[in-house]
Amino acid sequence: MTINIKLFARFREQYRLDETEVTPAAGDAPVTAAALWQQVVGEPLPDSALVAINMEYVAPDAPVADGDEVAFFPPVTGG
Amino acid sequence: MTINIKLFARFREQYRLDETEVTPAAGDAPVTAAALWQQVVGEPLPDSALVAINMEYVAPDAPVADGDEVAFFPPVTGG
Amino acid sequence: MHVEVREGPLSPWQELADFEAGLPGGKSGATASFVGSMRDFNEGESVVAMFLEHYPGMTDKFLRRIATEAAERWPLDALFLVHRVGEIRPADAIVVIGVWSAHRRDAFEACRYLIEELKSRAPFWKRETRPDGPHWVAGNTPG
Amino acid sequence: MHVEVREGPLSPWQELADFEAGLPGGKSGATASFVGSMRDFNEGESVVAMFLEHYPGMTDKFLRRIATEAAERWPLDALFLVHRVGEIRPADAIVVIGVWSAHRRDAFEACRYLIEELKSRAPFWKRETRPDGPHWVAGNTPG
Repeated sequence: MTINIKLFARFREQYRLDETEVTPAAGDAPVTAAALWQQVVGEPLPDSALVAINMEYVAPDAPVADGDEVAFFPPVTGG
Repeated sequence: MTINIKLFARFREQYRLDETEVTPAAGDAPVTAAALWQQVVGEPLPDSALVAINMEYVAPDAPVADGDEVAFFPPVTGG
Repeated sequence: MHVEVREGPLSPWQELADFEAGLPGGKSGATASFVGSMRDFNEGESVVAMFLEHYPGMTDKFLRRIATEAAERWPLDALFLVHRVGEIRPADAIVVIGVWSAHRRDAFEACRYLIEELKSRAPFWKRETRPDGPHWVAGNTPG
Repeated sequence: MHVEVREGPLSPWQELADFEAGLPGGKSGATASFVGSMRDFNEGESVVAMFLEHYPGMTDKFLRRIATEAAERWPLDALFLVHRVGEIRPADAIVVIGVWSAHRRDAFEACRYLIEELKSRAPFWKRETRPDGPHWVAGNTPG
């Protein structure tokens, strides 16, 4: 199972990570977006983080599936 | 005492009156805008009528003074 | 602040652009605008022409007052308000309002305030020409 | 309906005029618009430049979704929404929204809905350049 991870804006700079592929750690529990963040970044997902799977907003504990694109980003500031 | 009366839009057409000068009927009571309408038009002021004295909105029972311009018009429909 | 009662054509977007070109740039983060245009139908009937009557003197005074009130009530950087009178044709702009502010809430609220005050209290009256003749419009719909 | 994420200049009034020229005239009585522009200050500090990052794919999809939602929720005749990305200079327009409807309440509410949804949820991030260097803007103010 391979997941494509993307970080944007301040997260990308702070964690020095733009985009990466990750294979979730083996285990019985369903793989969640927040668990992938912990695995890739090495610390818990910030409370303010927004999460999208395949370009749709999801909750941090949403399950991910093989081939998904999982994006993490700070609060948005457009407009 | 001379008052300048103006009617606008539907009122002007309906009562065939654009602008006129009127001397209020003699009496002890203060002269009101509504009383002037009754005197000039010969019927009570319609409930929906708007009244302005010297280009400021007033209530129909507002007193008028010598030289005032008193305007009567239907609900407004600009914009 | 520009407030005008105009007998003659109105090009809302061009005039908003021209007015904005005269403002100091970089100050206003938010601009809310409203354009009211003549529809070619009303209450299910086609409207082929319109005449907009006003009360010279009072109309201008009233528009200036609501513009001043809006500028007192909200922190605005600039305000543009032009309303036409006289002969209007279908699809013509009748009124244009533009409000510049640092913040969008203030811009939106002031713009909405201006058009609601104008629609409910400014001395303008529309006489529509429909296929069966002229009709005074009875009243504006609430906002 | 025109929805666009654009890397390049934006002339809000000209583009609203051009878009409107392609609509059938006489249908829409009310047009509400909003223009968001870059201010040359933020939190009391001067801002000399800005970079607007987005999430290619998701940003466009999100803007199309809120435009579709607005068109389902209010009876609209037309909708125009362009948001810039990339390098922005002070006083530049960042976003322009125009909503055409028969009635002003629908036009205002849909326009306000679009900018509030965009500000709170559309994947854009502003990095401001201030005299002491670049800063990611922390969050938008509520509308």
